[in-house]
Amino acid sequence: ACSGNDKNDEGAAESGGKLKEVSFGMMPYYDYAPWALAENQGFFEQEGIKFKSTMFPVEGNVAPALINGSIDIGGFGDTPSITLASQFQDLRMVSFLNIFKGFAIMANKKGDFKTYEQFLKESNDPKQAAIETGKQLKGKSIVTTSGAAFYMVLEQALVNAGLTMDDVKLIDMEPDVGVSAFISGTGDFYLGGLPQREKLQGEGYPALISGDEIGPGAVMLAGLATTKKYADKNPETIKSLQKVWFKTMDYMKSNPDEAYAFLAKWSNEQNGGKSTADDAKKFIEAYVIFAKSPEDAKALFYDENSSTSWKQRYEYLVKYHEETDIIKKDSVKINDLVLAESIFQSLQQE
Amino acid sequence: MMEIKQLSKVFAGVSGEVVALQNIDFSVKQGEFVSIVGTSGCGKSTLLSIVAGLSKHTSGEILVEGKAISGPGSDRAVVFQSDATFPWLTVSENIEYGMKVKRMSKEARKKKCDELLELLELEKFRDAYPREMSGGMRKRIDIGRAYAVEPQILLMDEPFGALDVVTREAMQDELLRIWSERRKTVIFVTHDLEEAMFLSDRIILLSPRPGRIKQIIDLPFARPRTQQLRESHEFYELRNQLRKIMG
Amino acid sequence: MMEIKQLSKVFAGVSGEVVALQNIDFSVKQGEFVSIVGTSGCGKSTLLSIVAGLSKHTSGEILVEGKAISGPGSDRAVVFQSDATFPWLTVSENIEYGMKVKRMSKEARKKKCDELLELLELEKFRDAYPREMSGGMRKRIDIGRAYAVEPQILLMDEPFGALDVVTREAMQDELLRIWSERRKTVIFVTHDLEEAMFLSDRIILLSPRPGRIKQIIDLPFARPRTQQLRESHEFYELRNQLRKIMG
Amino acid sequence: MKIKLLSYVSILILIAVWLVLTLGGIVESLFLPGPKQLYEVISTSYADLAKHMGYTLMRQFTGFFIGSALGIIVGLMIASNRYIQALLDPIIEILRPVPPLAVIPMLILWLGIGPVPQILLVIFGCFVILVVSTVEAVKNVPKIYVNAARTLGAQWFYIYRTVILPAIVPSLVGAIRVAAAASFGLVVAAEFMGAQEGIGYYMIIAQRYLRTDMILISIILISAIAWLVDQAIRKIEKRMTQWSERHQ
Amino acid sequence: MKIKLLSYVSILILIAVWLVLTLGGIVESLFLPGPKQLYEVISTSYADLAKHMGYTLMRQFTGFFIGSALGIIVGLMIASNRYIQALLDPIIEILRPVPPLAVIPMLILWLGIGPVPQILLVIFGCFVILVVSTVEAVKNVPKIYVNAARTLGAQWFYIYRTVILPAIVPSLVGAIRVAAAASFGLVVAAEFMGAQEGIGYYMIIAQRYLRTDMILISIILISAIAWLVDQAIRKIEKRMTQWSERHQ
Ligand SMILES: Nc1ncnc2c1ncn2[C@@H]1O[C@H](COP(=O)(O)OP(=O)(O)OP(=O)(O)O)[C@@H](O)[C@H]1O
Ligand SMILES: Nc1ncnc2c1ncn2[C@@H]1O[C@H](COP(=O)(O)OP(=O)(O)OP(=O)(O)O)[C@@H](O)[C@H]1O
Ligand SMILES: [Mg+2]
Ligand SMILES: [Mg+2]
Repeated sequence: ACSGNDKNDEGAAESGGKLKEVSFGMMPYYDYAPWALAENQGFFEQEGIKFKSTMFPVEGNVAPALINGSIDIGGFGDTPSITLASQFQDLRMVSFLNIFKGFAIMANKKGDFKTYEQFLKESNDPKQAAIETGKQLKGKSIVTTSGAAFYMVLEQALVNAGLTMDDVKLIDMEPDVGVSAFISGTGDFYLGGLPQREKLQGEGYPALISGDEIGPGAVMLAGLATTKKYADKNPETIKSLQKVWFKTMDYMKSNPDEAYAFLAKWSNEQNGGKSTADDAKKFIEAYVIFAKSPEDAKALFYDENSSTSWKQRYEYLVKYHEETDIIKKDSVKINDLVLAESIFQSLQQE
Repeated sequence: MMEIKQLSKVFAGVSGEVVALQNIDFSVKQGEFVSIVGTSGCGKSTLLSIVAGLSKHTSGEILVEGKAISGPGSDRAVVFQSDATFPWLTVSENIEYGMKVKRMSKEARKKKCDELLELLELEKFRDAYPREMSGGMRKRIDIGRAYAVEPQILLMDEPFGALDVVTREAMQDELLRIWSERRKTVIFVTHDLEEAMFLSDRIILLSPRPGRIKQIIDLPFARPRTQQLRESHEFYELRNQLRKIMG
Repeated sequence: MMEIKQLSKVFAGVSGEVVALQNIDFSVKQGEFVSIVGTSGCGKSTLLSIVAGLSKHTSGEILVEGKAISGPGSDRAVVFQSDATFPWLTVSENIEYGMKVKRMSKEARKKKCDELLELLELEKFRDAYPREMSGGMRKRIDIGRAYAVEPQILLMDEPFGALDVVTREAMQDELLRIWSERRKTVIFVTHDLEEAMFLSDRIILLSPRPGRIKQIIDLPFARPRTQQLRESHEFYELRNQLRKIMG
Repeated sequence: MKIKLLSYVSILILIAVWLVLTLGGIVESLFLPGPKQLYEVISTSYADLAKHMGYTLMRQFTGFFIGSALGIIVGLMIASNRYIQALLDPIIEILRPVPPLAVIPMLILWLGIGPVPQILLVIFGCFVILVVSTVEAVKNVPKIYVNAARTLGAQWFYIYRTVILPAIVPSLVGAIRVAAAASFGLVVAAEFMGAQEGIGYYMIIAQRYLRTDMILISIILISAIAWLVDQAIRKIEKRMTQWSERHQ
Repeated sequence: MKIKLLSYVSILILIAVWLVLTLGGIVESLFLPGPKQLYEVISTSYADLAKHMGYTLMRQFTGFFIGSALGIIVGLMIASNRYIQALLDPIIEILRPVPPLAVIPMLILWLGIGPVPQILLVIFGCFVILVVSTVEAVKNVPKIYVNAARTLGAQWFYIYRTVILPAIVPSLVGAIRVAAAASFGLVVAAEFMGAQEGIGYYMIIAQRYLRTDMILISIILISAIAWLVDQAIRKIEKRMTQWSERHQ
């Protein structure tokens, strides 16, 4: 059961001139939409890749599918990659492509509180506003999902305000059911994924504070993960994927109308929504930061001084998870887990 | 008084229509003992089940005390041809079933049940389940259960068919004793001519498919009837005569 | 040749132990016609079911051709006391069941089945299901099914009990005809003394609880036996005599 | 015919209550979508829905048939032989109560995504329902039929085929109807295992965005199809149990 | 006794295979956790597990009992009267195949979290199994018993209590055993509905971190308890069907 995708031997594929098939696990969200755009534009073929997407509506299923070999590469966030790596030592993060900042703590409609924006208006000090906003969480109950990618947002919000998890009452459930519970009156605040945030906003629930407003700890680095075996055997493919990504970013920059129209259409196909190109554009600008070029990526992730440097973030996350006993001490070695930087460097050298 | 008028019953079976009863016409007086005799499959059980209110007839009328039968009731208790003891009840519970329905007191029930168990020679098996009983014993439970409710009309479908001659004669005598004491109506299906002759006031002879009344015989024998009657020449003569009529 | 030696059977029922059979000892010769007679509950069916190989005896021995019985087999076909027709098969399928087991050809089966249906007067119902049959008709299906396999030993548990006198006498005559043609062994349980006397070479009389052999009667009547025998004085005498022995 | 009418009445009442609640503005459409919302979903994505439903039904039918057949066969085997029973019963008893949801991540780990583990889950669910029901149904077959067959020379395999199997059909109807209904629940659960299509997939997406209108449509669709399946089972059953007193 | 031994053998083989696969290093512990991993989980969190299990069992038992009882009662009602049947049957037929997973978000929307919707889900699941099985079982009761009771003057309610009910017990054993096993699956699904404790909650957390060791422990625990429940049902059944030929 645990065999990888041996059939995709890299050398054979490239020398034969045939396209190399890559089975790619993704989720039906905007942050993955560029891959669909790339496929639509034929960028994969240009890099010798036959792209086969596998859509996962449930995050939890990507990991087992990757381990099992059902997919070669999957979209992954930073926190899940660490919790999984403690179980599955052969997990490899092979690139970082975007930063997700769109998570937000949502507030009950009838609650007595002020949003970050209101505080900001009063004090004009972002830092202070974040602290004041965070303080309101004390003693409140929050519906969220421990261990999810967005969970660190809450952690950071509390840290900012000098609080700990013990100061709040956690109602821990899957984001989908959580949002239902929240609407039906459970909890004072809600923290979940983006679809849930949108839904709540649509229903008139205010966002208390969002990830980027809280600070650098409250955003998520996202990229691609694969297994050690695949990474060892297919370094070229992994590089090609990054090339495809940057090519897509270029395309989006030069043809924004077509690009966003496509993204909106794709998203609607996935979830039966009715967004327009404009919605897609707004959404992406508000919630995600794409690494638009190799330089961009370097500045965001691989520059030690960046506030979103992967190294800093992974060290912090590993420490946090070790301290909270979610992973065993020393079960995750970030230099084994994350190959992204060395791959990125070799890509730069080409 | 029960009147059956131009009664017919047609079954729409898988293998085509079967006329089980055709233009049956007779009446039974209150307190009368009537036997229905006929060859296998001539419609005896069908007729009884219509009288019991368990089957609907296809045409004709059936009136009890001037009123059409609307369904079954404890005024017409039935001893079925096939095994009908409740397997989940013990022997005594089976016998008490109808009495419980009638909300008789526990003591009254117990008393009656004991009487019947003795009569049926099942005292030793009062707490046994039917599956531990022999075929004849189960039949006797059925009989006891019907006796227990003391119905206005007792309908019996070959009740003694599974019994050996000794038990059978004892049961016949008992039936006659009970009947003469209480003078309720009995309609008795049997395939045994002698039995019918010994027990009844009248015999209704059915002809097979379609089941029609072939003959109604009034029995000339005086009551009480004893073992002697069975051995009499008169009895023997009539038996042979009827046997010939049957075919 | 079948030998039964010191056979006993004890049931451990819910209401205590019941000694159904005690020290039964007799043998049946090849081709013999033996009847077992006794009051209800004396152990007739139990004995038959042990011979059939369906129940285990508690002690003693039972040998067929010198070998202990290890289980049931088509050499000993049974007509059960209670209804045993397969309700999911039509009349003709029921009758053909045992022949199918024996892998008889379709034509042979059909031929035999037609014969039997005629014999049993069920031709018109060949494609009907048992639930559409009367009690006596179902019994006849059972009989036909057992006849069809032409067993070495035919075991019949009150087979004609549910039949009217006409059908019954016809069936008795047929049984004797078939038996005398093929000369297979028949063990015949009945509660009807006359029937036993008319049919058998020997009658084994059982006494009730515990079931013991009370008497074994060799019948002096010559074969072939006809209606005249039934009406003879000799027959009548013996019947009354046996009746007295039974109690 | 009056009775048939009555059965429409109860559905009509259900629909009427729904209409009053939604069109009357008594509940918000998020909590209970009204006809307008449903119509919108249908009109925009009927093709999609049909496609998803097609995939789901394929899995559901395959799983239901294989699982039920296997359950009956293994149930007969267990009931037929005390040694087979001793060997298989404990394993089945251990596996039987395993919650399908709990094994989903395990199944993906072992078998990957794709239709195989999904159909397996449905097979398993129907299998355990029928295996138990078959074993119990066999116990309830009147001994006299088996005895009759034995004295006619039938061997155990033949008896199972010609006596036990037809005799248990009426008792299995309930189990088969339960399994058919359960198979819809199972296929939805199974499609949570990385299906790329199917009504379960459609529902997860709907849950993700709390699109109660899409959820309700899916539920209605499944109910309708399950109802048709149930009617078909009843029809077949009626033909197969013609010999019994069930339908009189 | 040899047979009893055999039934241990099959479990021992299962355990042996597991030990060889895990201790022999043939499969990674992530795919199939070995005894060491399980021991670790148990030794560190047995108190937690016991607590979770307690909550789960409370819900499972409550739901199972109420659901089964309700199913039998409603099943009897439907079987007893063609009007009741015409009224209730369509509604039950519509609800029966609704996938539990699909209604979870709706149920939470309507009822919030807390034990009520969770127990309701278990009740519903057991209810639909027993309602169908009861209706079918009643159809299979030999008519002669009902007829006998009717001619003894019994009215329908009395007949249902004293004839139909005891007569269907043997046929319901299978359905009750199926419902008991299903109730474990249902309670886990139900605890996915925002329970803050219970083995379902424990499993969700385990799934999130792909802690197959925790998942396996939960599965083993549930299997073990379900097995005990099944044994209890068999014991009770044996006492209640003493009168039948089932156990001979
Ligand atoms: N449910 C049924 N469907 C179709 N035909 C039936 C049904 N019940 C009885 N019959 C037919 O009606 C006729 C009369 O049957 P009935 O049971 O009344 O006979 P009977 O006189 O009681 O016979 P027996 O002495 O053998 O019991 C038979 O020919 C039988 O085939
Ligand atoms: N399964 C059983 N469990 C306990 N006792 C039984 C069982 N079967 C039969 N018996 C008892 O054994 C005795 C003999 O029963 P059997 O059926 O052999 O009688 P029978 O001679 O065939 O009677 P009948 O003429 O009434 O059929 C009876 O007293 C009965 O109570
Ligand atoms: Mg009859
Ligand atoms: Mg007997």
